Amino acid sequence: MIDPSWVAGLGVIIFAIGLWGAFTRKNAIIVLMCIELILNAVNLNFVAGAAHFGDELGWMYAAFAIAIAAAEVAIGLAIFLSLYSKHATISLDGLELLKN
Amino acid sequence: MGSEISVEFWVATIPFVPLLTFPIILFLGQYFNGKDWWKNILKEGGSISLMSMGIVLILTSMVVAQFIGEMHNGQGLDIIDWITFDVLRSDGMTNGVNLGFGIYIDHISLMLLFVASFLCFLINWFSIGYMNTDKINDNRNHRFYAEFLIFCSGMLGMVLADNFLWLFIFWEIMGLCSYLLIGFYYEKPSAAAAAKKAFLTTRVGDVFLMIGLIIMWNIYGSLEFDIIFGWDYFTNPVDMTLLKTSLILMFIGAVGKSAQFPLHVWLPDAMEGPTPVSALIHAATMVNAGLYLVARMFPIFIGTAGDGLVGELADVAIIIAIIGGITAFMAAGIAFVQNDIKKVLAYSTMSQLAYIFTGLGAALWFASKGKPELALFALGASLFHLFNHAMAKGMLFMASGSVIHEMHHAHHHISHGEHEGFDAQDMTNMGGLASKLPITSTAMAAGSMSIIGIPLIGGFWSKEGIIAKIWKAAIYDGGYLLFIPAILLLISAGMTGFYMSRMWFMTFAGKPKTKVAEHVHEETPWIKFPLVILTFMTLGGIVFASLHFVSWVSEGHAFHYDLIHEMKHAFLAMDKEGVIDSTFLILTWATIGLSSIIGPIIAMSLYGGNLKDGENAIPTVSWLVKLSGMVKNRWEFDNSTLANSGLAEALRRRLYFDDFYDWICIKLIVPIGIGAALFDKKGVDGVIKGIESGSQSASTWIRKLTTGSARDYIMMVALGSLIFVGLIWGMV
Amino acid sequence: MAAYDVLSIDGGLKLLPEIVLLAGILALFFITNLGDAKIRIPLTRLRIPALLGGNRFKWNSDPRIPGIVSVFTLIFAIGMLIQTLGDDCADIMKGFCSETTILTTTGKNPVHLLKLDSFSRLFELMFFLALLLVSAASLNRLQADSNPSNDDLEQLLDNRRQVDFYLLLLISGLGMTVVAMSMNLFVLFIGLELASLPIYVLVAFHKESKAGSEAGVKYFITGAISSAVGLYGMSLLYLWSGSLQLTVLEAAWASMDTPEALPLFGISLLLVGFGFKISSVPFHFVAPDAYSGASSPVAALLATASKTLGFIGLMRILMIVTLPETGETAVWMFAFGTLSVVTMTWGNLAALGSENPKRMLAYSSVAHAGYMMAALVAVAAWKSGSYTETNNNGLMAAELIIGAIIFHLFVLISFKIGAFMVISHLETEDDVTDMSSLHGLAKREPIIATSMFVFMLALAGVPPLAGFMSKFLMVTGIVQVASADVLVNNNVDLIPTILGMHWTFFLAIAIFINSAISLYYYLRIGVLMFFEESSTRLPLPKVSILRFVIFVCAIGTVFFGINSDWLVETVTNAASALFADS
Amino acid sequence: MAENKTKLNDGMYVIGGLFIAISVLMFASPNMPSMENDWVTLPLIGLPILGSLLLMGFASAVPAWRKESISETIKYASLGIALIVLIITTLMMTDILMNVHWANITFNQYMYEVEYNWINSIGAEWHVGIDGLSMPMVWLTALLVPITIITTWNEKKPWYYHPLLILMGGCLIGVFVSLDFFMFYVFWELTLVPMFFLILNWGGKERKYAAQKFFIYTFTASILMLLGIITLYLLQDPSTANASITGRTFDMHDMIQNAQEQVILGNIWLGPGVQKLLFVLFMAGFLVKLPVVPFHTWLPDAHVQAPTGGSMLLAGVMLKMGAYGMFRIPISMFPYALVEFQMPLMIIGMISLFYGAWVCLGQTNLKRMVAYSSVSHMGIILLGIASLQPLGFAGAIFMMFAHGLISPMLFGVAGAFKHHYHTLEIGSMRGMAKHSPWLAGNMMFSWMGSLGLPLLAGFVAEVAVLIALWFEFGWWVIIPGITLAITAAYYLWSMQRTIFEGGENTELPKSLGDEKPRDIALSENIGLISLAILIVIFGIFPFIFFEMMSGYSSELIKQMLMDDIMRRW
Repeated sequence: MIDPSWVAGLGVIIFAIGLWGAFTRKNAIIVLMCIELILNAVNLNFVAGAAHFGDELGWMYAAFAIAIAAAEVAIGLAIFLSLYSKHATISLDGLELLKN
Repeated sequence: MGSEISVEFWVATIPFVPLLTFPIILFLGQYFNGKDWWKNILKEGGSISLMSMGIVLILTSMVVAQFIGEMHNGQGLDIIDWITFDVLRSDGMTNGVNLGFGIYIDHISLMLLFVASFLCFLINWFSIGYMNTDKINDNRNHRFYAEFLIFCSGMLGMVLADNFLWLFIFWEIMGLCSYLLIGFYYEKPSAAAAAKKAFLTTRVGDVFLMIGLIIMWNIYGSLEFDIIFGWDYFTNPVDMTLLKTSLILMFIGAVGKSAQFPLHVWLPDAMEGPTPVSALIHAATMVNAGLYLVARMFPIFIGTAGDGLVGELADVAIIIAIIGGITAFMAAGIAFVQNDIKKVLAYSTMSQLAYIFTGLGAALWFASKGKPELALFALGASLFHLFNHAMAKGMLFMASGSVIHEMHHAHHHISHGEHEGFDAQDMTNMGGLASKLPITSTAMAAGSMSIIGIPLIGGFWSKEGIIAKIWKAAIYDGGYLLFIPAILLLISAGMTGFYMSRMWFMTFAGKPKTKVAEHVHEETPWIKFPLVILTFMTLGGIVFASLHFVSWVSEGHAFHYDLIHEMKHAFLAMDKEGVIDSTFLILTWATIGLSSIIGPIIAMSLYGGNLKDGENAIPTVSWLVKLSGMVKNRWEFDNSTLANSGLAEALRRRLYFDDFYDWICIKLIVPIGIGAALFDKKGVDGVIKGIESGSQSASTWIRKLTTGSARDYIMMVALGSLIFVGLIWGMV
Repeated sequence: MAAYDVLSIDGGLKLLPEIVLLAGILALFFITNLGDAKIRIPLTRLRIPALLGGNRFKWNSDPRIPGIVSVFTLIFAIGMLIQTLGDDCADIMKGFCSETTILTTTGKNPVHLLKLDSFSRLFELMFFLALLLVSAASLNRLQADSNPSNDDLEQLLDNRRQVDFYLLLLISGLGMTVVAMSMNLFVLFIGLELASLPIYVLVAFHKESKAGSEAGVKYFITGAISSAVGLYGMSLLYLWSGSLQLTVLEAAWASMDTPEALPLFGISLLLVGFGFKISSVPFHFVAPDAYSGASSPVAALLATASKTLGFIGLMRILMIVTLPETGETAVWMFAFGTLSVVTMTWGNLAALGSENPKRMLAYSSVAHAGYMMAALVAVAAWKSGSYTETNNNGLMAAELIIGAIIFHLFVLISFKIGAFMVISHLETEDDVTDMSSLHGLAKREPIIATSMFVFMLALAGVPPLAGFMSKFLMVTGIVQVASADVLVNNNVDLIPTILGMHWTFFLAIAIFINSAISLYYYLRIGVLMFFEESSTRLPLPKVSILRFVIFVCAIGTVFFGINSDWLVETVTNAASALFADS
Repeated sequence: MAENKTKLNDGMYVIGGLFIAISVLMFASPNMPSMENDWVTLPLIGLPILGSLLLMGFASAVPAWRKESISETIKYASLGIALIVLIITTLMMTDILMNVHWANITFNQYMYEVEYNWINSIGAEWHVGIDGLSMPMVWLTALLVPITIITTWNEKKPWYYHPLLILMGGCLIGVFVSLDFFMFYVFWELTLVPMFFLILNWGGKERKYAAQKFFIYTFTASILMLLGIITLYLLQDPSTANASITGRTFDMHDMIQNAQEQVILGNIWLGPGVQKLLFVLFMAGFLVKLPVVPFHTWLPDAHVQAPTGGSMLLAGVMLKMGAYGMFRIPISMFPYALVEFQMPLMIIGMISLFYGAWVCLGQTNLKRMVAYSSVSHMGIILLGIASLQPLGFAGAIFMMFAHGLISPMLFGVAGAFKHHYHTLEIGSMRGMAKHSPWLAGNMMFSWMGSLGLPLLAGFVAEVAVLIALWFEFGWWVIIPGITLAITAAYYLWSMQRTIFEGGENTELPKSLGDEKPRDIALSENIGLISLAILIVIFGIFPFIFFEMMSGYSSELIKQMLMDDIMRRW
């Protein structure tokens, strides 16, 4: 069995990649994917924790986290769609109607 | 706290009679202005006011009649506890101290009470003639009478008050009325300016007076005459330096009110007011307030010296005397060159008041040196001079008013209403009026003689006494500094002889200098009566003198008639034992020679002259006119060199005092005010405005950070995570 | 295995309000589809053919029907909420005093996932009230179709969009109740997501305008990242302690002698998630954009209910988990103290020059978050200071402070929603993009303008309005903590006395200085309404329900200022319940 | 002039007549109606506040085109309410003056005291009472409101204006009677709201700026006071006797009593440093309200922009709230700190007095000048306090009252000038005495009152303070002395440039345009002259109130301050 700390370490890397990607990328969908990366890092942690502590709830947390991620993606894509229908773009850069 | 003999309560009602009358006149006048009955029957308030003053005069006469007998002590009566309070000192709380109002009657206040109510009545009478016949006064005479009445109540109240605080309160009320009445012709810029000047100058003095009072209150724990005069300096020692300071500060107040050097500048300008105002306020009554105040200090000097503190307060006396001497000399000098008849009288007033101050200075000097006999005599002489001067100067102003009034009418008559560029007060426009204004000229002659001190006439007796006492103080008591006022006073006596004569001769003698002067008639009703009465009062100085007015007014001795003694004393400098003091004999005759002979003769030679052919003056003055004509023919000389000299110019510019004060106001005080206002706006408020604009720009800047870009927001979230981590780690 | 078996539900009847809410969601779905041959799946264009029926009835295609259903559902839920209190409470005015655990695992370590007590009940009430006001206010507001140019009668009578809107509202409400009740961090998080996801949609609901969709995207992206970061922090905590149960975490935290990296990182990142919810600096940037892009009722929801969610989370974490032993210093105290001052100052300064009323309200909302954060810091100071004894009612200073925060969150519902409702009312006429919409409102609508002014003064904290009471209570709490030692120290001079105060005293001063700054822009609104001239003097369109909501808010604002006795007791009870959880 | 007089309706005469009749009856009847009921203070606050809210609500419900028709009704209703309050207050005052010895209600002893639980949970009470300090202020407020209403009878939009005035009056009375910190603070801030609207809606050109500045500035200061209140509240010992959740109350009465007990024991209540801190916090609020230099700049702006009625109440009563607060709280509770801060207080007072007077001299705007003169006069109050003498305290309290009569008249006159000549520039015209004799007379009277002419109310206070000042600070008294002269200078200078002159070529302000200059209307005159009469009455008979003020001050010093003062000596 892999030491849960390796899993958690992988989680840190994925989290960092996700966070980095989230504020460096312009494309909303890629940003959404980066968010998914962060959530996956979370999942890794939960799984690692569950395995380490033998806690059943940990598995459940992971499962719920996946569900949340899915819901988030669904909603996100819907919102991006409405953005696209008005702005004809899903780049995050052009959105400066509301500021100051 | 009152003395054992209680004064009748109704004495206190005297000031309230006019005080209650004035609103009636004011409101009636405001609503019924222009109505016939208001104009003709009530004389635009004059009748009401006269009635009120009549009541005052009757009441005063009753008071005087009651108290005129032997009265060595003042009698006080507390009426109200005006404000009551406690005082915390290092030895605990003193309860129930109060500043109250009450009345205090002694010979001094009786004398001034009489002078005030008598002159108020007469001048009110005069005003009905003078004010109501002048078109320029239409629709505003009710104001005149109302303010006049407030003034009267102020004066009467001041004389009756039983403590320094209420003295000060009524003093200020008088100041207000003076202000209002000087500014009576408010549309004239010069009148408005003069009113302001008068109020401000006296206010400067009043501030010092008030501080003096505060210090005095701190010394005695009270301002009541009863307490202060009866103070026992043995058992309750006081800080003499503080007391001295307080007295000097109070004297500065008196200087302001009585127009003494260096706060004298307001009085000549105050002549902008109607002539009755000048007569009453700026000659006969209000300006005496300062003298009254100084006279009220007298018991303090007596008391300190009596309790062993001899000479402690002598400095104050010296200051008072020197200020008096300087003013007497300076004012007389300036009076030389004045052509405005009222201005001459104003400077004369200043000069004569200065005499009284010097006399009071001598009195205080003797008092502090522990010589109450001499002190009382000097005090008596000063107060007697006050009395004589009030009567004479009141009359002189009324007479000058008569002249001006008639000149004005004549001018109207001739020029049919055009009055540009004609000054009815300018003596160079007059001349030869003796034949046209018989009563006025007689009255003016009597008044002038009284002021000059022509032997036997009113002012002579008192002025002689003052000069003798100040010299006595200077010679015998080591007050070498007192030589300054002594010498100045002697010279001023001669100068008085000159300028008063100059005024009379320029006005009444010689040929008429303008066409207007030829058409003058003495026809206005109501004007003559007061002149006649006061002429007799002035000439009656000899009666008062021989009744020992001096010892009555200073000590409260009953009158006793002894003319011969007085004559000997006055002319031969003989004391009670019949010993003649040769120094004072010389001094007396030097004074008489200067004031009654040399001064008038020079004036006659310059300004005298016979009347126009075929015109005759009333016999009472015709000899004077003829004498002047004689003198002029013989000794006329050309004074143009002197008249055009720098000194004369300086005198015409009033020795630059006004210029100096104007400079201070315009170049110093106003710029500071404007600077302060600017500083407040830019500096103090600028900080607030700066905070406001600063936060506005901070707001703009900070809102720019909300760029609108989602990626920036995300980065901020990431950054925020780091901040959180950092701060929390940092904490650990 | 028994380990995986069941979650047991106790006292299910206590969940009646939630059940009512669920029933409402279902009702929304069914009622609007009654009589239709094609049943529409909400939030989609999908229509499933049913065998029965033909066209919908006229009454249930009325655009107002979903709103009415929602309003009645919420009223009913509130009624149920009060009903379920009745058993244990002798005096309802004394507050919500019952305590029941609802959801418990039956595993080897039975843990309570959901709990009902004064704390959660009060918050549920608050959420229901906020949702009720928002629902009522939205009744007449929504356009029937995303494309207003299509004025076909059938389109006009359609209520699909409304169904979506209210459905999202109610679902979000369900999530909120979960947050209020949860005793487990993860459950709390699920509740939070359940509440937030519909709100993301609601923000973007205004999709016919460019601003609406832009705001939706920004808000979603930022929100999703923040909550993901928060969730990651939570997972770190899980890695550290092996449980996300609050009580377990608390015990673990208390037993931690030296600071460890894992929990500290976890807590920090978790705070990011909640920080976004309460719009604290630097996670607040999107708030003004979201508020101004969303419709006013949604913005009102963001400013009240959404912020409340964040604060529930913060209170759970900070007050239960990480509150140190007496005499020690909480790790987050300094960070939070700094951020609170920065937040309130930033919010106020930014609002100062803001020209868009909604953005101004958003920034003001940021500032208010700062005030409440400062109050939270004071609790930490309370723990670290010596002043921990209770006073006569057994109440701790901490309870007063937490009570004050709850009080503030409660009364925010009246005046913050009220303010947004006024703007909402203005929007019935035209879009509100700058202050000029408010010009001369007093001449057009004196009562509305007066109400708005009341809301503004309440936001500024002018007595005797509710906003003053809340700020007053917060500062009282802070000062109580800060001044604890001052009598003991007994310094002689002024400066040592001030410095002898706990530094949280300066938080109180900061709150006051910021109140003064904030007054500037709140008053400006009053000036605009009462002073400036508007181009028209016609009154606004009559929308009676909106007016009614505004009046209710105004009355609440005044009422809770003047007669706050009941509310103060209630919130302090709730705060006691919070601490009792630990 | 006749055509310029406003026609006053019969209603005015009816109300006036009724008022006079009741007053006469009240004073004449041997058995004066005794105000037995302690709740009598409630209508003083409640009636104006509720009445004005009702009136304004009614007015807002009336459509704009019909508002003119209800304006008379609302004016009379407002005046009626104000007069009812005045009558009740006067009855209370005569009751106290006639039936109660002042010693019984001096320091920390109150009449008409009511305690009623309000916000029980935090210990805030409806606690009101009247003592020698508040009675004059309450009466002054009750008096000024009807006078203000009458003076500004013809203001625009009367349906909101006059109700706002009585609302203001109600809030102000609330400040003066409250004995509970919470209530005190609530009313304290409430007074800002009506004044804000008065300035904002009826003010001059810069009213927007002025109203906001006024509100923010004073609010900022008073939240420091709130911080003080909270700190003081929390430093009380919690007691189970109190039902509040913190175990404490906001009761001023109790706190003063606590402080007093400590003073008797020879202790410093709450310790020296804390007293200083609390003193500073409270004073910050009160000094800005007073105001003193350099925190005074809100005042000129507010005054210049405020409508006549607004500035009358602002100067007449609102400024006095600061001084009142000082006496009620810091002086009564923190004797040690007061004695410690005596010198700074004196210096601040001196600066306000002196600097204010100089700034007056440089003003060209009439209202601005009068406003700065208020700053200057408020310095006298501070000096009276700093003197730590019973006389100084009494003088300061009397100054509150006297200035409360004089400054409304000053602003009433300035407002009338603005109203009839459309300008406030000093020196923009000459010869007002000719065109508007009543206005000129009132102006001159009020200015004379302000410059401290004897026998007018202000003089008493000035003399009292100066005497007390000498006790404590000796020669410092020169500065107030010089200020008196400067005060005279700026007033007289302005008088010369406004009322006087203008003989042959009359100069009128350009703002007048083609209008003929008018005199003031009858209603304005009634208001101003009644103020003038009061100024004279209290100038000649100051003991009507001075006795109670003096009693209050003495007791205050005896019971609280004496030990500290002695210790310092």
